[in-house]
Amino acid sequence: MATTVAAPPRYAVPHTKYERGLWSWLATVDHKKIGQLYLYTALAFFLIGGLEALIIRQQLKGPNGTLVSAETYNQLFTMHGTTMIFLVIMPMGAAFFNYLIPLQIGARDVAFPRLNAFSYWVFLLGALFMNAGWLFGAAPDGGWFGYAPLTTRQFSPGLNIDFWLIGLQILGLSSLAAGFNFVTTIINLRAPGMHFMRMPIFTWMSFVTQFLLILAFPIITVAVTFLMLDRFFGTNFYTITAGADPLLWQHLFWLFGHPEVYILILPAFGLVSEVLPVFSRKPLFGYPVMVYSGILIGFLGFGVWAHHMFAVGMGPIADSVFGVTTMLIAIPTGVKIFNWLATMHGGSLRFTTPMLFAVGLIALFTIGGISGIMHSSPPADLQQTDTYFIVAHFHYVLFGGSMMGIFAGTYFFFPKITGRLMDERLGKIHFWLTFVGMNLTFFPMHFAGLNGMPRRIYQYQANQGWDLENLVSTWGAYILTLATLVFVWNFVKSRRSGAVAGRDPWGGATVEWSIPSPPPEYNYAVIPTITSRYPLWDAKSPELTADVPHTPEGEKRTDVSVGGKETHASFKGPSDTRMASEVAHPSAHELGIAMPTATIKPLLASIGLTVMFIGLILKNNANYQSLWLPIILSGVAFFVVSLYAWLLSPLEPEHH
Amino acid sequence: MTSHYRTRRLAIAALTAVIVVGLAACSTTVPNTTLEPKTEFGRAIDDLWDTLLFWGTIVFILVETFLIYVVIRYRRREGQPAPRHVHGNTTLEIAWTLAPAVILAIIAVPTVKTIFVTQADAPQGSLTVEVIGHQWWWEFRYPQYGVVTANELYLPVGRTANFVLKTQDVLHSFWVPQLGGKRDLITNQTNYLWFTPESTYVWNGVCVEYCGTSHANMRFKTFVVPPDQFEAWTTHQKAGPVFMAAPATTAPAAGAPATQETQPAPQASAPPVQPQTAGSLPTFPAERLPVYAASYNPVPRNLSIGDVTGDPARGAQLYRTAPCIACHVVQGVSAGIVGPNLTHFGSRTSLGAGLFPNDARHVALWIKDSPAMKPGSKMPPFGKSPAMPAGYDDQQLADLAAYLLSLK
Amino acid sequence: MTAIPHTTGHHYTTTGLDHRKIAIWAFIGSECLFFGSLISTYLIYKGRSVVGPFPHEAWTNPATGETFPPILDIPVTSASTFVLLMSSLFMVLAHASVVRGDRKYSKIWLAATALAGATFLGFQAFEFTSFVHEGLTPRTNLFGSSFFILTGFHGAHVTAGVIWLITLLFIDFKRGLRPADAINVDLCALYWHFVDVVWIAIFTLIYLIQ
Amino acid sequence: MAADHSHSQTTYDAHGDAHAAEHKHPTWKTYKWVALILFVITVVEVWIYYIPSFVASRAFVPVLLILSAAKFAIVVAFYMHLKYDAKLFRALFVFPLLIGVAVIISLLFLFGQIAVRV
Ligand code: HEA
Ligand code: HEA
Ligand code: CUA
Ligand SMILES: [Cu+2]
Repeated sequence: MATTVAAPPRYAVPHTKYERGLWSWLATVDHKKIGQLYLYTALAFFLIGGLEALIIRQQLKGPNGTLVSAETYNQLFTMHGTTMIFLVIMPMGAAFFNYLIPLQIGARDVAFPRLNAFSYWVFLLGALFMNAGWLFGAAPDGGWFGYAPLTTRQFSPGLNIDFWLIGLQILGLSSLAAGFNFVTTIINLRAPGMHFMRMPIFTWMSFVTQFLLILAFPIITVAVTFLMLDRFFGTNFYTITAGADPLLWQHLFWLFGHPEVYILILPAFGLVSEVLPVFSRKPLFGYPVMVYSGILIGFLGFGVWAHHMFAVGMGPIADSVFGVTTMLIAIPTGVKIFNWLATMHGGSLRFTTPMLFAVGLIALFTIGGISGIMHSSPPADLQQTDTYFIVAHFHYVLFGGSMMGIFAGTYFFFPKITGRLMDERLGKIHFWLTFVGMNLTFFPMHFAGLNGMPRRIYQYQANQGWDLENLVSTWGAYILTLATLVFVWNFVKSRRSGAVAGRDPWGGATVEWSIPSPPPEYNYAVIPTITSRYPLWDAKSPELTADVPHTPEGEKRTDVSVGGKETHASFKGPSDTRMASEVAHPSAHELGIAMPTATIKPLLASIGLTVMFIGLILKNNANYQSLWLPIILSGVAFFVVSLYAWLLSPLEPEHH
Repeated sequence: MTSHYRTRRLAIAALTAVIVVGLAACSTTVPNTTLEPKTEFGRAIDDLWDTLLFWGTIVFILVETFLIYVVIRYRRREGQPAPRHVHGNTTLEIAWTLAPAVILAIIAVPTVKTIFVTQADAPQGSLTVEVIGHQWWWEFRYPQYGVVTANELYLPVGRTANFVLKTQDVLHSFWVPQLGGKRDLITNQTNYLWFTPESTYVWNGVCVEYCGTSHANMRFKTFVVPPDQFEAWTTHQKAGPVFMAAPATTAPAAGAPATQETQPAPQASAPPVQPQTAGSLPTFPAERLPVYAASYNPVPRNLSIGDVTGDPARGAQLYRTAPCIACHVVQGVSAGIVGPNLTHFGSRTSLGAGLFPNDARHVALWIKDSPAMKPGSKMPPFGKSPAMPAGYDDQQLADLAAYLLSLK
Repeated sequence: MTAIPHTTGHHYTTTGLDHRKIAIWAFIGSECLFFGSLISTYLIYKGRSVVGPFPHEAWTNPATGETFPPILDIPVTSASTFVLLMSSLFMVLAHASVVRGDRKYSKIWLAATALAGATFLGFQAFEFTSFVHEGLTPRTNLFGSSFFILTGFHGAHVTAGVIWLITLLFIDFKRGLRPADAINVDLCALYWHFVDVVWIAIFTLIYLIQ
Repeated sequence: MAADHSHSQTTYDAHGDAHAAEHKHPTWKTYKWVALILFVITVVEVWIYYIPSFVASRAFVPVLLILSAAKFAIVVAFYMHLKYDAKLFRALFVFPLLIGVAVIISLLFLFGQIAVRV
């Protein structure tokens, strides 16, 4: 059962109009194309979210900044936080899930290719919906965790919160759909011989992340639904005059919110765990423990949410319990840090750009983690919560952790995705600017916080002892801007004219490096049989994996197809000077491999869904008194019709 | 290309940065620091913080130095032997699972202790202060003294103050960094917080839960004064407004609806109180406030007023019929409860919840266009303007200001 | 039968299980948290409403002096609960018939299930309208909000289930459900039973416990 | 999730069960018995609801919870044939269910807790 193409049946030729041009993107169900869509969208939003941050920093550069008004500032930090979390890091994760998981487990696509396309389009439309507020000068302004009752109609009558709520609701649907898809994919599409304990570590961390997604998002969905019903239909979930308890929102939100932060970091951990072994020329130290610690982090993540609420007066018992459970998370996370260090120790480290960012993550995330432990002690947190000390913490874990990991992953897998390498020189410049700028921006915030500077303030008076810290932070942000521009330039330039990579520019260990870059639509002409955690090293440089337990008795070592000479250990630039796309690959059709047919239906369904929500937001607008309901209903109808059309049409061309 | 030199240089750069900013942090220019507590509550937290900082630093140094060592020591060099290929080491891994566990235990024990100490009931005979949050100002009530005031908190040194925290509208959070940790004001819930100020001084307080447009402008001041001054202050605050002493008899209980606990000032005592407290109002006169506690935010450029001098008497007449009375209490004159109590407005050092100096010009401007002075302010503009031709002219504004400021 | 994947027939799957069946179990797991949150909310707000009417006690409006009976109507709900339970029986029978390739009974049992589901919805519609007449709407108080939204969402799930069943029935009439289609019925059945067990929890926690 | 070896195990178990499911699959008889038991339990639940003395007693709530838990388990085990199906499905369902129950319980604790604070 190793191969799937015994006696290939013949298939109809796929509709050619879907094969190139705009259509090929709108109608694609190819996980690689969808992955790229996620990647580009997330990068764009990183620039926007960063721009918002830049304005924030400019406003806070000195006392009594007057660049923006209070109202604008509140919209800026709300959208900055929401954008960075929901429209940058999560879709960045999704980009790598999409592109890498099928490649790493030796599959030809995800379990539900059309659902996958649906997830992306829903995400995109939700993201645009969320940002549409800017056009009406009514961007969300309730903070990224939108505490009730401030976000109820009574205290926020405008459209601002409506955009935020509905946007969040739409994004949630996208994440849930993707979650089910990848859980199934990882369980059910692993190549023969790839037992769970042979799965590449990134896929493992993604696997854990998917469970966090499908278990955490229903909760926020409920919380948001309550608020929507309150705002649009006058229910009482957060109505203070009806005796509602504002802590209901806080508990439901953070029940989602804390698992969410591990949704943001685990994929980054996974990426770094792929990069470090390759550039240390050593297997990952303590693979099983890395796996278990990831699972443990995800599990503990559900038991600590109230550490965001130490100031609300939960009582000594609850405070103690949540304080201690929070501290526990340091243990599995620490194990990861130490195992990474042990992986590098005794290795032969090559400091390519991905490696630099991976090392950067270890250095910076540790700082954020330690400040996290400082919050986890409830009495101490009473002096820290809602100050810049917290802002420092979460930027060290989010930027120093998630973003660093994502940059590492981007430089590392860019050649696989595009067939070309990113420029190393620009890459190193990008890294050092980021590293310095990042610390200049966020380290002083620790002091600003300890010196009593509250977060979410658009102005502060002079002589409060905050001027220096803020000035330094702002200069740091300038440097980060520079860094980001370098990155963008490198990305664009390398896509066009980067050095050709060949199959395996880094000397990778996992199967995705055995296929051409960029991979053909079917990824693997023959589904590989996996015989260890490092199949390529087994084939190319067995000495590297001599010590790794693999290939249990009985299973013979079948060697996977490896891309020729250029995959040799020391990096002398790619020898295969032709782009994979220029090399003539047999098409899936010729190979008799059934690939899902491209279709526009998922996009249509997602549009129907969005129209539905647009109708809802129009409900309170006088001009649409008679229209909002028809709009909602037509949205529903459109959605249902597209859905049926999609579900009742076969995934692949019929045999004949 | 020799990134280990870079790394070293960087480490040094980072270190100097830390030292520079660190010095800034420890110098006396940090009036709102959380690290020099002035109460037992603050010190309990600070002790905990020291433990956290100590172990945090240990972990930080261990991890980062080892990282730098590895990065430098194991860089790929020519003719370097192929790496040894350990794929794991159980004893090591157990070791670095247990080590953090031990450290965390060391942190957890004092943490839990401190939780129960700081959340115990306030000691007997402590001073009860009701703190009521409003968008975007603070109401302070002293039920034991029948005093109601706003945005300026008076505490006697050495006596435990037990804060009863409530909110009128959205969530806020009560925080005086130098006096100890914060506690949120939660709708439909009452929270408690207590501490004992140990030295007389003035501290800044802020709202630290995002509460809407002017969250940043929801500040207050805390005056910690000697007990006798505190007593004097309460008697004075309890008494009717000084300026209106006589007319106050007409509507004795006017202030009552606003302040249930307030026993209307015994009129007889009103005059005597005054000379006794006259020169020595137990406030820090604004000009003698430490610079960080003074309020001197710039006035929006487009907002101005001709320099007219106001007449308190005319202002008083005007006030009785002014829309102000719908929202503000001036004991014996008006009974509105939406806005801050103005009975002793003149005795406050700052205006608009710690934004501006409490002087004639700013008060006049405030009445003229409060939302311009403080974004989102719930107090409508009353000055004459194209939009409001019927509004007060500059003279009237000045009169009102003069009257209010005369309410010592 | 789960070992016979349908559309992915000629594809290798690691576990030999059908993609869609793994996905629907993951979905059901996720739904546990969804209904968990809704139920928590109802229980948290239980007894916190500042005005009536209330689920289990009568209430007299101090302002108007008019009195409201306890809202919940156990006999009616018991009946609807019974109907939903039986629908689960019909569902398994329908599935079994399809596996057996019994065209006649597959249609009968599918129809019976859909009918039972529709009946349950009928009961719920009746329940809701009578509550509204007794003066309880989602806007009335915390009980009203949390009750209507919790049971409403359950009702929505039942509705979706009924639509799904009707679709299957339609296919059955159009081209007949072969044993190879059992997986499709199986998916619907899993969903349907889950909606049923959610109601089992709701019936006890919301209706019976006072 | 244990070591390499046991993993191959689970993978193949899932497989085995999938086939086994066809043989071990419950019959009409089981289904009808299950239906009967569910019906009886429901009757008991409603019945005790109408015994005021019992409702007042401390046993009332626990008994109801146990009865409905039993119904829940029976439906899941037999009608959703989790008892017969691949172990994988058991994991996919039980783990979230436990988290969900834990969430409900801890939330109730937290909100009760806040009420008694002074
Ligand atoms: C990537 C996202 C991410 C990650 C991974 C984390 C990780 C952690 N976070 Fe953080 N957190 C956020 C994102 C994240 N956080 C965000 C966004 C907020 C703010 C939300 C808002 O208010 O806007 C927040 C807020 C926040 C708070 C609330 C603060 C407040 O508002 O009052 C707390 C309190 O306990 C906390 C704790 C922790 C802890 C203990 C960890 C732990 O997981 C860290 C564990 C890691 C280490 C400890 C370092 C490595 C370990 C070792 C080297 C072993 C040895 C170490 C020790 C023995 C200490 N975080
Ligand atoms: C992954 C998450 C993430 C990331 C990467 C960042 C990145 C940054 N954040 Fe972060 N931030 C949050 C998540 C994140 N933030 C969250 C969750 C909050 C809380 C929000 C809330 O309180 O509700 C927050 C809040 C927050 C605040 C506190 C606001 C307040 O409380 O008042 C500040 C203040 O300095 C800040 C600054 C920055 C800066 C300077 C960066 C820099 O790293 C940004 C660097 C990137 C750039 C500078 C982009 C470069 C721009 C260009 C190249 C121009 C673009 C050109 C076009 C668009 C055409 N952020
Ligand atoms: Cu009040 Cu912020
Ligand atoms: Cu958290």
